[in-house]
Amino acid sequence: MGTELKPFHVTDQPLEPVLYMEYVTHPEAGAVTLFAGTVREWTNGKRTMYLKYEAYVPMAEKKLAQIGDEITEKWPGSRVAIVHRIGELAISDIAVVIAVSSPHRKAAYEANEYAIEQIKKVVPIWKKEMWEDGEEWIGDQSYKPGSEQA
Amino acid sequence: MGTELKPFHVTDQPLEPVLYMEYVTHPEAGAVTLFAGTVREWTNGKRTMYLKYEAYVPMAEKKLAQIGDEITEKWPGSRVAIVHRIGELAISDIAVVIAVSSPHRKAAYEANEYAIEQIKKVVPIWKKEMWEDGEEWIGDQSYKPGSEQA
Amino acid sequence: MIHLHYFAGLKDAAGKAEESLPWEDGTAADVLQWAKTSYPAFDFSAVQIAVNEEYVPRTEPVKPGDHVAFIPPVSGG
Amino acid sequence: MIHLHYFAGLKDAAGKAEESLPWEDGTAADVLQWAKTSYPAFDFSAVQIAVNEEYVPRTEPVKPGDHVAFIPPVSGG
Repeated sequence: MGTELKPFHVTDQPLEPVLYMEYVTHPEAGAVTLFAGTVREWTNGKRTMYLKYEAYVPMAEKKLAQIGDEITEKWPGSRVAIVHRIGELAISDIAVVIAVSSPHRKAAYEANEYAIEQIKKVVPIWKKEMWEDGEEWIGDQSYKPGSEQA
Repeated sequence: MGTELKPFHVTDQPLEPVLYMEYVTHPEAGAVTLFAGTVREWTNGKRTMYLKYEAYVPMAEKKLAQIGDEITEKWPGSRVAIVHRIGELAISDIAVVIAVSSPHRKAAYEANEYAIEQIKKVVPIWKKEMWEDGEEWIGDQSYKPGSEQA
Repeated sequence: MIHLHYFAGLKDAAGKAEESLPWEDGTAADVLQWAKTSYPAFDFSAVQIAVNEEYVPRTEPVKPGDHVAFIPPVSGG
Repeated sequence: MIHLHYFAGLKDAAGKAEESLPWEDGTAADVLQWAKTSYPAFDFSAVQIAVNEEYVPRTEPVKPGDHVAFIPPVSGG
């Protein structure tokens, strides 16, 4: 390696889940959960060609770290790493990795799911779906180039 | 690689979680959850030196595959791999890996947790804790060498 | 001067990722009003405002040197 | 002949992992009774029985050639 792992990171590089698992593993941990959000080809009958993620990087990393703090407060003894990839992602690429360790498994599952729910609410990252016949920012965004008026 | 991965496997070799993540990842998957059960050093104030796992291997692999079948039936579109290590494990070694992919995340979390609950109920695998001052088969086993009578 | 940051659909609508704006005094609501007027093609109704990388209410004071970001509904994960 | 399999604490109590037993006819309960008598140091009250790698009720017939395993409470994971 050589480089130190950033536990709350937004990066344009491919994600390596095992590094984050290893980061959260320690002698007091009995359970490690890992979530990987991967790019799905078909959604509601529409075929995605690829995705593009964009982030407000410094704020996104700050928010990821805040989620980590919330987790270690809510589930004592847990350790967390959350990393999100941005840029262009192909089908099956990993967009987000959440690794949580905890003395017992229940907390490791709950805390992990809490993290993804919070990411989807508060972390300034946006996804653009690229279809065969167009593209669109996901979320509830109201500016669509195709429907723009003058 | 070279060797084909067995998705429901009991082995005395160290587990490599990333292989199982990759095995369950496919274009229809949007979420992959991975659970790793790791050897914890301290439990209720007692220090574990290492663990020893034993299995009724053919039946254990059959039961793991049955859990996999139950999952793909309960959560359509999911893909599962479950592998358990046996033999002597050191602190922080991974004893079990459960990888589940699913189109959506909720199912991936639920199915993964279902798998570990079932493993702890029906899969013939036993854990022996090795402490500084003794050892004991975990579960509710009633034969303890120290308390044996004649 | 304050520094404005645009993302996703708003970045497309504005045609830029950031810009600076002469500024002496006001609230997040005032900055939002300026953006609405400047980029009428974008519907700001669901947008949140962050000042210096923290979400703030519309009543938050904005001072020269601040970074103000318009945060459309997020869709990470 | 049937093939018996012992694990964990029962393996320790029996001092062996498996053995064969002359057998003509009977149920899982009969095999269990034989084991209880043979290995009185082990408490079988929480043990399940598997015949040919499937859990069975005590009433299950056991035929020559079957593999009968005594399954103490499991603790994998």
